[in-house]
Amino acid sequence: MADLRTRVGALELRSPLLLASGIWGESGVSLRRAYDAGAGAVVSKSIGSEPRDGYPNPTIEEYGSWGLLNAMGLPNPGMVAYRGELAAARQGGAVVIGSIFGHDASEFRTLALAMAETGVAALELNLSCPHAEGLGSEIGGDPTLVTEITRAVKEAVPLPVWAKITPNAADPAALAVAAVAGGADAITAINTVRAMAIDVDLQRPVLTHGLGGLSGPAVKPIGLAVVWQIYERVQIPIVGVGGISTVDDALQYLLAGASAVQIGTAITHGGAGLFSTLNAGISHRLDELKIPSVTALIGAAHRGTQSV
Amino acid sequence: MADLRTRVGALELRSPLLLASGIWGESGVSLRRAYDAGAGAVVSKSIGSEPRDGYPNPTIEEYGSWGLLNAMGLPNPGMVAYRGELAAARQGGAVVIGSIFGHDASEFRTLALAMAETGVAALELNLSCPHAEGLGSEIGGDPTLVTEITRAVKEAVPLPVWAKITPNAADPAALAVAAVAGGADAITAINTVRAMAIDVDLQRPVLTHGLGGLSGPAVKPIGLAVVWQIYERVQIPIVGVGGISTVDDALQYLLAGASAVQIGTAITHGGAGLFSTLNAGISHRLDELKIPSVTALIGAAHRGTQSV
Amino acid sequence: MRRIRTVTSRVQETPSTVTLRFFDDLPAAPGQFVMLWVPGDDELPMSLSFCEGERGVTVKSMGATSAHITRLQEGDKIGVRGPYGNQFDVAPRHILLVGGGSGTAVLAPAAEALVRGGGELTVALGATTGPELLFAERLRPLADAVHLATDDGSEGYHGFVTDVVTRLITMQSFDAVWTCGPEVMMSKVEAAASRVGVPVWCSVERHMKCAVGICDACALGPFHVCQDGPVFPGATLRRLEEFAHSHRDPSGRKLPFGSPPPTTLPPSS
Amino acid sequence: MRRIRTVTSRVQETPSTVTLRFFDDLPAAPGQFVMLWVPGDDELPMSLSFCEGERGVTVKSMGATSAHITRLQEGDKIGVRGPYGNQFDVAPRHILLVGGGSGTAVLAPAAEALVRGGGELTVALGATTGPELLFAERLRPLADAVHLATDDGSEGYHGFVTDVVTRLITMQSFDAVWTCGPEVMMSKVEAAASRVGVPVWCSVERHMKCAVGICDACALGPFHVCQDGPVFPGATLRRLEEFAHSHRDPSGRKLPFGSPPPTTLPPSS
Ligand SMILES: Cc1cc2nc3c(=O)[nH]c(=O)nc-3n(C[C@H](O)[C@H](O)[C@H](O)COP(=O)(O)OP(=O)(O)OC[C@H]3O[C@@H](n4cnc5c(N)ncnc54)[C@H](O)[C@@H]3O)c2cc1C
Ligand SMILES: Cc1cc2nc3c(=O)[nH]c(=O)nc-3n(C[C@H](O)[C@H](O)[C@H](O)COP(=O)(O)OP(=O)(O)OC[C@H]3O[C@@H](n4cnc5c(N)ncnc54)[C@H](O)[C@@H]3O)c2cc1C
Ligand SMILES: Cc1cc2nc3c(=O)[nH]c(=O)nc-3n(C[C@H](O)[C@H](O)[C@H](O)COP(=O)(O)O)c2cc1C
Ligand SMILES: Cc1cc2nc3c(=O)[nH]c(=O)nc-3n(C[C@H](O)[C@H](O)[C@H](O)COP(=O)(O)O)c2cc1C
Ligand code: FES
Ligand code: FES
Repeated sequence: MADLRTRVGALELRSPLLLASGIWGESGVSLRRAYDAGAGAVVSKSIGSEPRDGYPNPTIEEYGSWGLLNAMGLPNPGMVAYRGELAAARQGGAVVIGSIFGHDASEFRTLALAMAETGVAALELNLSCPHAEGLGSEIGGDPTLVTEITRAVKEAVPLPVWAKITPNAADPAALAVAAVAGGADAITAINTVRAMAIDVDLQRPVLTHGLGGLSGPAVKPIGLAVVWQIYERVQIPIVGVGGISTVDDALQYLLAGASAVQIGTAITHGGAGLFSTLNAGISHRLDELKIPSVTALIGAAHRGTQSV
Repeated sequence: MADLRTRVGALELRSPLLLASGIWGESGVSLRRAYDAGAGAVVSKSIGSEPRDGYPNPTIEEYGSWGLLNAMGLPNPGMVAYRGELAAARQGGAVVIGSIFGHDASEFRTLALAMAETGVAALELNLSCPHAEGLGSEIGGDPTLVTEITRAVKEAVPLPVWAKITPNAADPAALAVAAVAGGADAITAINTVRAMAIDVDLQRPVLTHGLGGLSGPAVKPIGLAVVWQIYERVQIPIVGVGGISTVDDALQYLLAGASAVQIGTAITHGGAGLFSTLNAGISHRLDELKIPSVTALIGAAHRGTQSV
Repeated sequence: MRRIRTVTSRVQETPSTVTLRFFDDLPAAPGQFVMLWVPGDDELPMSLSFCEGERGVTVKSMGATSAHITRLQEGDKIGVRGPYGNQFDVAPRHILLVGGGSGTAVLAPAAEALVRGGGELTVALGATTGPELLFAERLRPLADAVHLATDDGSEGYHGFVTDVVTRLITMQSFDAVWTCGPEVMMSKVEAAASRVGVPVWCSVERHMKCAVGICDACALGPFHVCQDGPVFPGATLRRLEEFAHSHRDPSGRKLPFGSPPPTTLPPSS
Repeated sequence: MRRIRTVTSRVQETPSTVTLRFFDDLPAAPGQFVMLWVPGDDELPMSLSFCEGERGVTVKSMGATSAHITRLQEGDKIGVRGPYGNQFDVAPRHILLVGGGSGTAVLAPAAEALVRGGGELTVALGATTGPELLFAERLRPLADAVHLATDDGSEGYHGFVTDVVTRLITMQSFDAVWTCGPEVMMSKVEAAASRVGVPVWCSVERHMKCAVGICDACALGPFHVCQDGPVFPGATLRRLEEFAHSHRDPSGRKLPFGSPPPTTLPPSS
């Protein structure tokens, strides 16, 4: 039986499959359900300073089996109310990564301090939501701000800090480099890809916000390229995310250079059971390939290939 | 019967559906086949100064019905040899847009002069191929170079110039603005989205070049967002491209702000017949919606919506 | 898959409640809901009150959007996605149907399927006032009895429908109870039925955004109402501290039922 | 869809030609080809020489990649996508099969399907020298006669197989001819057959990249060999100026058959 354990820096994980931020993240019980089903860790909803309703519906457009478009608008109950959810999530020992978003370094720092108090195992900085004015990729697209925010958080809290970067950049790896400069412990990539749906009958955009972010199988080839490019540029671990729904999807991200991966949209079809199914599937697939452990795959596709 | 005619600047087109660059573009007879099937115009393969073989196979990865990954590497016979193909394409009156790529403004200018001599109706500048070193999006991602190259070409030839921009940018609309500054007559968007395929059995990238570009239905929501954003920023016409395979896909691009659209990957499944099928389908759909003409749809989804 | 449909008919069911019908061809079962989009306004979950032929939703005017829906006319365009969620088990048995307010909307097509399949039906409906009793005439030909209750006593029993149910359930024997309405009502129905050992199925409402089990807006204990529900066994709900006590607002904050919504920052500030 | 397969067996068919078998379960028909990837090397179009059960390709060592393929061993991994392209019509008739060199690879499974369906087969094979005659033994039990021709006269007729065909086609009556081999050979076969009014089907080769009809690398007149072919009626080919005269190199330049490849810039300069 192949060894499923991996680590992201100092953080040891029983499985390389994590729950992505924004998925099942409003309720602590939901996070715990994912952990109990076999996730290596669960990432919280991205939490801000104040409660936010997010955008009015429609916030979602479905593209059959290959994609999902969303502009939720970062709904979240705010840091204060969210403490209770995190406590519920951590009951029974779930490993929780706390995701936060803010407008500037000082807001990130304040949120990081509050999040750190809840006992999360690491912080993930949402520098990449593609559809929130003055937040997410609007600041996360600027390398200087990425460095500044990461540094502010690192200086404030003793936790591992993962910087989640956007694919909506000419050179996403440069943003990863900027996060490293700020002291990031890991890079999470990718967030959703800026996209849009328009209805012909109504002659109008479908999402209330107009622009949204694409996720699901369609973005897997895009996420793999970003992770590949980051791996060639930074030494810190990468957490891969984007379109993973099968065993091979997850292994492809590991081969591209990810130390662990996150699953988001696939939960729509797979439910919590997806974690146990994929854990078993990875184990079986590694045995078949005669590879002893998940860690043996990390970045392995770079070997023998010239830099591309 | 709805009026299918549209115009891109001064160029009048009998149908808003054009053949995208790189599809059926090696042979003049193929280009003409697309035109004879009902395309409003056909865009040539991107042509450079010298013959190029492109990358060795594998150059393609298929994703079922929703996507195609390619890293052809801009194979083309070179400007000199391509004249004969263009002559063959233009026999019988096909409206041909000549696509060119180069390393810098002076190479673009030389190619533009040569291309203009062949009698093409307009030039398309490939500033956006995502997988060719020192070419395509590597230069097309820099607004200063976009302006410079566009201006050099505009000063050299009396033809309409379309700048084809990349979606692999933090703000693709800024590249369109840069092209306008250089005197572009239209913007074509999008080229393929940077992406990659990795094989688990072999633990290696699939494409010989490693990185490639994603096209097909998966990129339609991405292309729509880019066209939408460009329409909010520039006054010149936009030619939309990316993932169009149905009547509604095409109309969505028009609603987002495109004056015409190009079809690429869908030709794989539809063949040349796709042009006549879609022309008939658009006509029927417009009648159903009681919209008299294709031009009535251009940018219509922006009306009544706040800027998003 | 979202599709745009045209309203083919509009029926004023009660002073506050309207049924809109529209053509659709995706299979739908009693208990399921659609996400109904009023272009330019919001998108809301709405149970299908008609699941065959021309589909229908029956909407009570509550807030701005539901009021907007009740004002839509034949020929107006709506967006529909779904149907989503699970269904009532309509295997032939003797069912007590307990509907409160617009909750009867989702129960009516289940009742029709039950009786068509050879089941037996008893109905208890509650409303604030007589004219607001929903689908009493639609259900009457299907049921051995239709018991009515109104808060103001203008029709039927003067008081809560739960009182009627508490009495019925000890006097008659039912194989199961189906209920939809205010959660406190359903909770009382569940308590009464479980006392006599009759299983209850409740159709539950929570704030919904994605409807595809991903955003967590509709979290209820370990469940997502949009995918694991909306129909839950009463015995399952009884064990959840939130049932009949709290729900979540659009930001995800827990609110006790009946409390005024807290103020929240606008989305893009 | 690309899949990675393991070579399950390797048979040396002639001194320069090897058959590799591998498991696959996508339906395939005689005439179709796959894109065969040698990881770390190139990917080439290869006809299926076995279309049922364990699939097979039969590859002649020509340049670096095909030579590499012929050196692969049982247990080696290959990438496969497809099958692509059209097929031979194997309805029962009397077929004259004309194979030149490795061209016989694609004809053999078609011959088997023909005879199994009750058709009649006559075979004419050509090669440079006797040991290079491909699949003569595989075809012998299926055919009423197997005619051989070698350039060096080491086996069968001393000369081109086209001479044999020109003679056969006037002496015997065939319903159709199937041919695959060098284009000049096929063109002569076509000319001979059309003179006596017998339709010819030629399997044609062009440089291929995408194999899905989009890149235009395989353009032949108004056709894409990968999608509209590789099997074309001779009458169609005859009207194309390129047939037996020119093909395109990887850059898309037209080259006369037999000319040395022109120099071309490396891809990333
Ligand atoms: C599965 C399900 C089926 C439903 N079926 C019906 C039905 O058949 N007929 C009917 O009249 N109503 C039905 N509802 C309720 C309906 O969705 C609305 O909650 C109700 O119409 C009030 O909406 P409003 O925006 O007008 O009210 P508002 O005054 O804006 O808000 C009042 C309350 O409505 C609720 N609400 C607002 N938006 C949503 C949302 N996206 N999801 C859920 N609740 C929301 C909130 O709890 C809010 O506090 C159903 C709800 C669910 C979850
Ligand atoms: C539909 C089809 C079916 C084929 N079936 C068989 C078969 O069953 N058995 C067999 O031995 N060969 C077959 N071939 C030919 C085969 O694909 C190769 O062309 C041949 O093996 C030489 O390849 P090479 O790279 O070793 O030669 P090189 O020395 O590298 O090149 C020699 C010639 O091979 C051709 N070639 C190289 N790459 C390609 C390519 N991607 N596509 C097409 N031709 C290419 C070029 O014309 C080149 O001039 C088939 C070709 C096609 C198009
Ligand atoms: C409904 C939804 C909500 C999301 N919310 C967040 C969020 O709050 N914070 C964040 O960093 N990413 C968020 N994401 C992005 C995901 O975490 C993930 O990066 C992205 O969806 C790609 O992965 P996937 O294809 O597996 O879904 C959200 C995605 C979806 C679909
Ligand atoms: C095989 C292939 C080759 C392409 N070659 C070129 C090219 O030479 N020049 C160019 O500007 N775009 C090229 N493109 C990009 C297309 O023109 C188009 O922008 C892109 O594929 C998105 O449209 P689609 O989804 O309809 O294919 C190519 C695309 C494909 C799939
Ligand atoms: S509405 Fe999103 S999880 Fe149920
Ligand atoms: S190989 Fe690309 S079109 Fe045939």
